[in-house]
Amino acid sequence: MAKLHISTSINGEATEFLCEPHATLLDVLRNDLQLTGTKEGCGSGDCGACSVTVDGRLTCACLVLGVEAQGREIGTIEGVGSSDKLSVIQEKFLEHAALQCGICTPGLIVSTQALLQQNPDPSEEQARYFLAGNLCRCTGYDKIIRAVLDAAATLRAEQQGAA
Amino acid sequence: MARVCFSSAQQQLTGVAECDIAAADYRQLLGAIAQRFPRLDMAELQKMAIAIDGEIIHEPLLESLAEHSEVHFLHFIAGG
Amino acid sequence: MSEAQNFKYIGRNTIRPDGFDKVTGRANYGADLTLPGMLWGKILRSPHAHANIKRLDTSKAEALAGVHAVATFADFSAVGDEAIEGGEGSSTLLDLARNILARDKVLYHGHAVVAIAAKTAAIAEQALALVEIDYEILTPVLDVRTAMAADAPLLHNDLYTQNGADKATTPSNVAARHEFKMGDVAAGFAAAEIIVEREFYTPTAHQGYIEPHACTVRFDKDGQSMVWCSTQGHFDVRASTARLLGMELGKLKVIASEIGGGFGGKTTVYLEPVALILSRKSGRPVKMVMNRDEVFKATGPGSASRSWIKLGAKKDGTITAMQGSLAYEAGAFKGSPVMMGCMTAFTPYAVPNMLIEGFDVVVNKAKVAAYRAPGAPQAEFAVEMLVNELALKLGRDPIDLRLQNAAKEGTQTIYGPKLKRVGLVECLEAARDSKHYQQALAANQGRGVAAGFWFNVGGQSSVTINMNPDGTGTIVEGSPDIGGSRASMQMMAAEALGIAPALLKPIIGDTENVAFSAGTGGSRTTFATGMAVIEAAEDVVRQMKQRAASMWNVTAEQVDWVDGVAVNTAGEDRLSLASICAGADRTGGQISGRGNINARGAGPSFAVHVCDVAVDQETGKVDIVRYTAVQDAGKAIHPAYVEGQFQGGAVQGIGWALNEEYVYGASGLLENAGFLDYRIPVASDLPMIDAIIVEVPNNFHPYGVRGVGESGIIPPLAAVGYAVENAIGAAVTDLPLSPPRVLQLVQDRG
Amino acid sequence: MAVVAYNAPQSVEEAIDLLATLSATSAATSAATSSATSAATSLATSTTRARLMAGGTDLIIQTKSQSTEPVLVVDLKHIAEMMSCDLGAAGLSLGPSMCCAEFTAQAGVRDVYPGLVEAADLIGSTQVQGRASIGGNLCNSSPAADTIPALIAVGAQCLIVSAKGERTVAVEDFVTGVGRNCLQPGELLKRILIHRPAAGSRDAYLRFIPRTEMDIAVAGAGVSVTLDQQGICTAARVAIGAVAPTALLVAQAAAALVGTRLDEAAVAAAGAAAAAAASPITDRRGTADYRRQIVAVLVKRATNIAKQRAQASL
Repeated sequence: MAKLHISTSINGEATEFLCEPHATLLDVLRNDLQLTGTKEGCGSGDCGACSVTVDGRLTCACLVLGVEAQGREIGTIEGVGSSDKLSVIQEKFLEHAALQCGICTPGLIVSTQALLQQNPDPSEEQARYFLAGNLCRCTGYDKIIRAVLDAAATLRAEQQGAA
Repeated sequence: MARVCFSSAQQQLTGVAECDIAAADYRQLLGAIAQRFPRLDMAELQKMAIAIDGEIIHEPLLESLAEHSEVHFLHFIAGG
Repeated sequence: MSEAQNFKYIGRNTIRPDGFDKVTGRANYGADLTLPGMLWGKILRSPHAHANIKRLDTSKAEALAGVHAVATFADFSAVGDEAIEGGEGSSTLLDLARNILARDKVLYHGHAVVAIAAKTAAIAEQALALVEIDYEILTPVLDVRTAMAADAPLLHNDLYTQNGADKATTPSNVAARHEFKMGDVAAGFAAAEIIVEREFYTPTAHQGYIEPHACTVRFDKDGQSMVWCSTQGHFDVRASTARLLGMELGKLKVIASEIGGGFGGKTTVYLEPVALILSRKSGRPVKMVMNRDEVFKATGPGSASRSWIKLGAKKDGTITAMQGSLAYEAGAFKGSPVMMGCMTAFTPYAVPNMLIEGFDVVVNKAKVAAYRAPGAPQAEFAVEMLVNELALKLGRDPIDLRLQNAAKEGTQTIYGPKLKRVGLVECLEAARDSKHYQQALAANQGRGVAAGFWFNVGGQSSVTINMNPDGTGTIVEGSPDIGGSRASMQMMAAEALGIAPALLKPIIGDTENVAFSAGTGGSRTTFATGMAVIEAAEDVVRQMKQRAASMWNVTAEQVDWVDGVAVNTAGEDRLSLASICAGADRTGGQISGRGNINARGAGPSFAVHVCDVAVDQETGKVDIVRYTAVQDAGKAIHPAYVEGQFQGGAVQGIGWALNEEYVYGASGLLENAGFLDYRIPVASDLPMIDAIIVEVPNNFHPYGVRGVGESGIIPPLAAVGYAVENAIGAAVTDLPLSPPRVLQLVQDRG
Repeated sequence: MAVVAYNAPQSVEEAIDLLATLSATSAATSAATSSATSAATSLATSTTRARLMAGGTDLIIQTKSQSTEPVLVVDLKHIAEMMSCDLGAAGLSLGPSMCCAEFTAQAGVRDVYPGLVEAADLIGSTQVQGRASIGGNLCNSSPAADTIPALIAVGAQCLIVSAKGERTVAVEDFVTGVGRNCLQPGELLKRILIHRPAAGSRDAYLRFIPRTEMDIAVAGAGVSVTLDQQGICTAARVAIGAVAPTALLVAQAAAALVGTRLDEAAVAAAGAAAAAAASPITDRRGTADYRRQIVAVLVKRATNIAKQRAQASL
């Protein structure tokens, strides 16, 4: 099987890789690019641990072929926050103890970021439904939802402060 | 005298639910039990945890017993 | 310890020290390690539930370009039938070997048969397709009733029922019968004025951790071999792997990666020994990662159970007798947690007459593993359902009835000792007084209350605290951090040392840089490893005092330690911990404290849950409307993570009660091996889970800790189950309460 | 099934050209290539099967299964025409590869086709909706597909193209069996076309799943009703899913509604008719008996929702 040469952008950085046509974006991120913050929980789009954005739209990296990254903008957990400062969402997850084992956390943070970009003021129900594709087996979701709603409120306050 | 209480399975072999044994520590206790209840599988017994007055101890080898201690042999519990 | 301890750090919600790594994706889990020259290992699994292996030929697979090694049971041929120490699932090394690579028989759908290591995962998978196996298909045995029948097909020709001290002479599928009794149940029932009894069923349920099992290993012929894996106990991985491969412990380093959930399911080995065999044969590092299908088919689950329970009480509510018979599925090899079921079922109650028996039964399903309070949820579900029925029939409030019969300090347990101080009464009172319990139900709603008891365990833990010249320190512990325990260790060490938690960095040592520690399980980590941390910190303090004394030319006894500062009681001198560390080179070298213990005195953590449901009577769908989890933590070191344990346990239990179950076809094939059809709760299924922390200290722990990881999964089965019963007015016997089952109950009610 | 090659045509013409070449290659086991498709066909062997990929949420999982049949993935997301959505006075013309998340956010569609939007909103998680498309859901042709009953309820038509030209097929006739549809080799679903409903006409879709999210429908029901000024139902379409090898348009259920005020008895009769038309199976997601009962409940409830919407649109 010939590998294909793909030029893409990952977390804003121009990136090239070679990949076989069958490889998923998740395989490429984890095994070829060593971006292991994106986790594999099921490989079938049922757990959300591999949540990434493709051209800004939230999806599961296990449901995207690596070759499809050609010319796209890929966003992963490694691109959330900056090297010296956590994002508000990350901070709130820590403050609210919204993680226990932490395996679902990168996916949840990527998804929460997508949620708050789309809906800066989600209700509890909206947050729960938006994040229903991110399975967490440790927390019972309570503290995750609290962290998400608090992050939303904080970001809105920051936005107002800036305006 | 320590009061030793036996489980249902142990009672099949000891014939008694409990007995008083003069022992100052765990090792003396085991020796006395072995003498008194020869049918008990001592190797199995030594693998068990014990509870002395309600305090569960996994490795009782060096434990001492108080004058009226109540002793139970328990299966090792690990949990998940 | 007195209840009125004034803590400086304990009880605060600090930011967990590993938090940054976990919210940025930097934390490395089981599948995240790559080694140069690494091969990928894949496993060929049985397509049948029960079959003899008549012929196994791997030659074509071995001949495929890119294939480096093949492993089968033959690689375990030297393994003997010796018992594996520890744990309630009485297992043998041979059973363990046969579970991770089938010998002459496959015993469940997904049972591993052959492992292959190849240059890429794709080549390894191609090679698996080239393995030739002739199976002779046998009739599968899929539930305890079938398995216990006299004419049942046998899984093992050499399995004889152990019944107390007796052993049967003809083989069967019943590995063991256990019995616990106290008092005289016949007399107890004779004295009863009301008797309730029922049979119950709980399905096979999986722990459902999000991270699949994974490891990367390197076998070095001359030196140190290495296993990197996701496990709850890396010392246990070392022990079983070394024994299976005939290695010395000192030649096998096991590194615990970050662990993406376990709930008991990662207390045993599946991949590690196989990967090490492949590495030994190929001379290359090998990585193995299960996919989700494999996780469901061949790891974990918790036992399915059938139970019969009978309770007798007087009209005034005094329970006079409790009796039960439990049969638990062990899966393909003996070792279900049915004994734990027997020991826990009645323990929330102070009742003089009790009798319970339990059967450990093998069936053609994956070998069960520990699952959060193993054995307890199934048995206590049955008992709690009937206690609620009793309350209904007596016209009593269910919490009130429980308070009347609650186990407390001095209550005789069925498993032996009398209880020390416990917090069941306090939990019941907190539940009764909660806003939730005061709130009235709406139409179509029902409420359930249930209690739960789990022992909690102690055991071995080892900790070293290494101080640095600037007064910071590293806490090296041997307990994998599965839910934020580093934060608790940091706080307990900080409390004992009298310095800020952030100055201390907790790390999980591998099997070479910290002494033996039992696994993270049994709700033991904050309790037992916490005690080791405190002991190590006290060792540091003792040395700090000595160093200060030597500087001041006084005796160590003349030095006090106050808030991280050495105080000369014979003068005005003060030396902070940081300054003692800074000068340690001149007073005998840097300071390390050590706490290697076998912790005793674990204290039970009782839980009481209240659940309100709404039932759609046209579809049978159950919604959780409100939920409160109350539990005795002893002392909550980090309250937010303690609440998290309550909430997480509650939701796992809700899943078990409502929708989670293994679905098998008639031929014994598992039909729902994935998160799509094995339905664990998702965020939108749930309300907030109110957590109420009760603190009745465990006096055997310096800070009063009991451990909180497990009790919380016990009450939900009956809290949800009875809430549904209450809502629909029909008796609930079987879980899960999936919509078709609930609709059936509604329709049968008429 | 293993993906051995990938091609992303930029236009419908290019895609048709590619498919024509591949079906010819497949039939004649020749190595004919055209300039546009040389890259794809040179990678593909004579046994390679082309699989059209819209969102890929079904296809990529299917390609992970053990079978080693080589597959050329033809990615239809680079064709602008297949990614667009036009809502006009005449109705909706939908590019089948547009992802559900984008479709449900299109201005106006929720007002006009609330049931179809509901169905598109139900496919998988937020993540899955970021990939999955209505066309993909339709062409995957699962009996449990959520959008198919919803599309049937609103009378959607499939515009199919090939090198031979175009043809139009009603959605209820498009799916021919479990995982099968009427697309011939070389054909492509180009657009999904739906007439604009008149005032007094609206749709609803409901499905039943054991959880609140992340499940495959145990049963589904799409209903569209038209009310006159007096509140009499003058037309109705009732489609049910996951209770037969294909989604069914149940004429008897519609007949039970037409001419009534959609009162309780009429709605119950429609539900009963739907249950009678169903031929469900028992599997891990539900028993046949349960599915039959549930589909009646769903038809009843969806009809009531559609009725309210229709009244509001008058």
